[in-house]
Amino acid sequence: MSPEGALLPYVATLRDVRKLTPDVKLFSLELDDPAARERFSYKPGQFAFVSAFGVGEAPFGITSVSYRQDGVEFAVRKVGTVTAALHELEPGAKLGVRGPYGNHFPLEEYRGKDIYIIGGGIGMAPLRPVINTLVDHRGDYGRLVVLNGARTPQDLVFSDEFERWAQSPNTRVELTVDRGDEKWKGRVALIPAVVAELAFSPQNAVTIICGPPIMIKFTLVELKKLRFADDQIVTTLEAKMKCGLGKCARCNVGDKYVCKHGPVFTFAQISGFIEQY
Amino acid sequence: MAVGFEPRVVGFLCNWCSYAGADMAGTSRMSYPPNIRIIRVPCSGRVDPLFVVKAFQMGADGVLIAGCHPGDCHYTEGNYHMRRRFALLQPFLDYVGIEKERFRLEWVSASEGKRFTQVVTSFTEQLRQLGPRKDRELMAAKGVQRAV
Amino acid sequence: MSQVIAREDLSRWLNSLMEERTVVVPVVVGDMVFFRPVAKAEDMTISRGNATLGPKGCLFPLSHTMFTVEQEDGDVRVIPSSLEREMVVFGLRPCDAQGLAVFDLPMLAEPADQYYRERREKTALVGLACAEACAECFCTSTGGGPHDARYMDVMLSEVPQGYLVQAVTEKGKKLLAKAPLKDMAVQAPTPPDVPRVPTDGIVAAMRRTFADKYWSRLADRCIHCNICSYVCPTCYCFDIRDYQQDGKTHRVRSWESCQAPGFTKIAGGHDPRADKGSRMRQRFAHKLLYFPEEFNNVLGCTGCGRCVRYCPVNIDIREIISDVQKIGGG
Amino acid sequence: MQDKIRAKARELLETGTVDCVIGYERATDGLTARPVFIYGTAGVDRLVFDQTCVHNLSKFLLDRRDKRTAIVAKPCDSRAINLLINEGQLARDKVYIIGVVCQGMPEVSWNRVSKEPQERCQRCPQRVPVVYDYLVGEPVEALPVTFSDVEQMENAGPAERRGFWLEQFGRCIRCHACRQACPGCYCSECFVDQLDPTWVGIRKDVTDNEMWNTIRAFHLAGRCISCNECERVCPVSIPLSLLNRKLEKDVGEFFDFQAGIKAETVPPFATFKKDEHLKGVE
Repeated sequence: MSPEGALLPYVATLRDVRKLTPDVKLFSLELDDPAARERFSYKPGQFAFVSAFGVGEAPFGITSVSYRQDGVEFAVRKVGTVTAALHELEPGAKLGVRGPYGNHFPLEEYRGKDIYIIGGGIGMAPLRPVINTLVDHRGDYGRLVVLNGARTPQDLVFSDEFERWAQSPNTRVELTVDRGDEKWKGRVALIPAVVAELAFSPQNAVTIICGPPIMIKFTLVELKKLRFADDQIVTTLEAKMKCGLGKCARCNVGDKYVCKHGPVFTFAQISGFIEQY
Repeated sequence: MAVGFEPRVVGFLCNWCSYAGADMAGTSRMSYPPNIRIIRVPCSGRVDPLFVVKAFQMGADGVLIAGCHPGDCHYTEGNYHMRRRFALLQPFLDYVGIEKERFRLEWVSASEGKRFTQVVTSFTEQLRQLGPRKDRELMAAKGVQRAV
Repeated sequence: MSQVIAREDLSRWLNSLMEERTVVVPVVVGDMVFFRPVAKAEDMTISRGNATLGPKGCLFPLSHTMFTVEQEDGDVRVIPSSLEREMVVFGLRPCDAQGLAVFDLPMLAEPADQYYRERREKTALVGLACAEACAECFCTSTGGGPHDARYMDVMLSEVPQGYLVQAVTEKGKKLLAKAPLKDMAVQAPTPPDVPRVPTDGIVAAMRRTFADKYWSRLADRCIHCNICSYVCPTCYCFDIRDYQQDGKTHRVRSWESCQAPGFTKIAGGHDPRADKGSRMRQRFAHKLLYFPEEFNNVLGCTGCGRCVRYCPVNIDIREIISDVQKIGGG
Repeated sequence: MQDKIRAKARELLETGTVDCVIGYERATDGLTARPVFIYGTAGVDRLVFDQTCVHNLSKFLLDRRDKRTAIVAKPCDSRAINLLINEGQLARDKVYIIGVVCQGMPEVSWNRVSKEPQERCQRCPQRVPVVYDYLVGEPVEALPVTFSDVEQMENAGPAERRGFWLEQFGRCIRCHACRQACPGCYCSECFVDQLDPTWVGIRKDVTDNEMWNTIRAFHLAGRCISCNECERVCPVSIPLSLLNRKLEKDVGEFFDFQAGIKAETVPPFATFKKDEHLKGVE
């Protein structure tokens, strides 16, 4: 395989496709070249470009954890041409992957801290490897609360994993939906309201948040009320990208490249950007 | 006439009349040149000029649009709109050098299997006489640089 | 003593280079000048001033296939493209060569862009010094000059006896190995005066004016035609998409402009730069603020003046540089 | 003319009739003009009008649909305003049109003005704006329309025409400046930007460029008002007016229609006649 500056994808085989919600599928791939598989090691928060050959490629947060070595996973919501093409694929199909790119959530810095994870909709995708890492190394960190919201109960992406997460020590999983259905017994509330209700303590804590811009905007207001400082709130930004190498200048936000300097930023960093995002 | 040249024809056939007409030709075991690749459209009025230019871009030697006879449109007026569009598009394509003989509009009803075979036969023959498109040669002569 | 190539020998030399290399020269088409590969050097024109489009496209093509994907019986092969012949670009001006040096900074930064690097390594630049300055030029204000040979491999300057030849790099010397040069005592011509646009405090001033309403007022008359980006020797934004041809998938990269509506729009619909003002500011902020901050104070503009000449609504970077320093002066 | 425009602009801004006047000011070459947006009476003296005011300003009205705007409009520009009103893009009562009589404009680019009027102006019948609220200049007689340029192309052989256009399209860099400058191009998503299906490939090859140029022109059939902004802005000098004017000529011949002359007339592609006989159609 050629160097990454050639923007060449590794050829990969789709091993498994699982429908998570009506419009989200979880794709598990394996790189064909064993040497490439070896090199393709990544950390929670990093992303990669997935190619549907003939249609194009798009960047996605990697939603598996590297050390488990059971395939590179992406949770993909059908929104555009590439994602629609990916949704058509069945196990055994060939696709392309290049990456991993970008920085990652600095989990090593969070050792001993309480961690609150807030995900809205498909925003849970880049948070899943964080949660799984914390669950696998439960003793290294303080309290873990996962707050996951979605439009409807059907749209909660990793619902089959909630129980496993909740069973690990010192961990809570809180769910909420915008609109319930006849079977839903849980919360019907917007995420910012639930944040206010749960009243997380900023004491020795970090909040990791990902979701639609509007959710982030109002959740930030609540976190500020709870006296979380900007550098205690971490997110991962979404931007249009073409190269992932800081060259195509698409993901430029002020003087930062989301692909190179990010996608993980604290809100202290984001509010320091010259251009408001 | 180029030796061994078989024109490639793209036919946009209206679902209600002309496609049924082609079907009729087939079930009646009437033969027509295999040069035509048929694309079924809900109505001749559905044929966007984009489709026509795209077909020529992809290498078609001729494009045929066939729809219901005026007055018979399943959607009352689709073919009238197509008629106006065609009246303007054919001379326009001719103007950019895609000869008007390469682009036809015909009315074929569901019962006119015979007429369908005649249209395809005469169109194919016309294109055969006209020969292949000369874009490549002309580009080379004009020194047009191609994308790498 | 200096080395000189006679006018009639110039074509002979270029023709001899064609045996092993692609030779790209300025060619006149109507009232425009383009850099194009030719079969004989006699087809070139040495015109005054700048070509309509600079030689950027020789090293970073308007669009090109990066690699093809061939699929057969479940087997997938990814085949990168490469440049077969070495190339000589003849007749470029110092501002365009400087444009390539600016291009090098992001493109050759690790991980280097393989396709650009290959073309860059296989290309030699034979420049022409400017005998006169155009009204829209301001190269001396952006770190260059009409006789600046630093970014060339060979530099020619017009003298009565022909062209004064200066081998700048080893690559240039090799190119000149078989050139019919004559040793003569000739005076190097003096560079012409180029209009000046003070740029001393521009980076700091850009930062200070970033949030000023100046940008949205300026964007009032912008039609986002993208021409400035396309004619610019330093604009390097690109797009990547697949293109199907003859049953193969080509992954194609092409020029794109940050001025285009939807440039930053993501699949979900959110567009962080949806308004005209922020897109317009992006182009100037990139050249005059982000770029020099990232790359050791090098401006992302070489003063070629093309955007001034071709802008249909006279958005004039020289005027903007002065305005910004006035508004954001320290 | 200039004084009258300034006086009118001042009056409109002072009385609050409009929030902004779109006109022309001197460009940085000190010779030609550029569009300017005047928001208050203080800026009124920046307004100029002369032979270098070639731009069609009407497209700027689409950025100000809900605001009351005055605009300086030449005859061709006024046709664009009618077109936009006809297509429901603009409300007549939001726009105050300062019409200017036109004797034909020279070729103008930065720092350059030709001596002769533009070719298209020599063929243009409109000398007085077709719609205005206030007219500047003495009305002059309209001229007959001629299409000698188009006819010349029509009379060339097919191979010659094909070669000519392939050469032109081969030069296109697909910057889409023609679209951006055109007052009739306001689709929220242009076909060239559509990805599913992709009509125009990312490769900037002559075949894809032809797709772009022909369909762009055809989308303006019966809509183009001949302001020629597309050709003026084209950085690689593709003679787009030859495409647009062919369609204008045929639309005139077949449907007796000229775009933008009246805001109320139903355009030819929005209607049909059941028993019409069109040239080339059985």
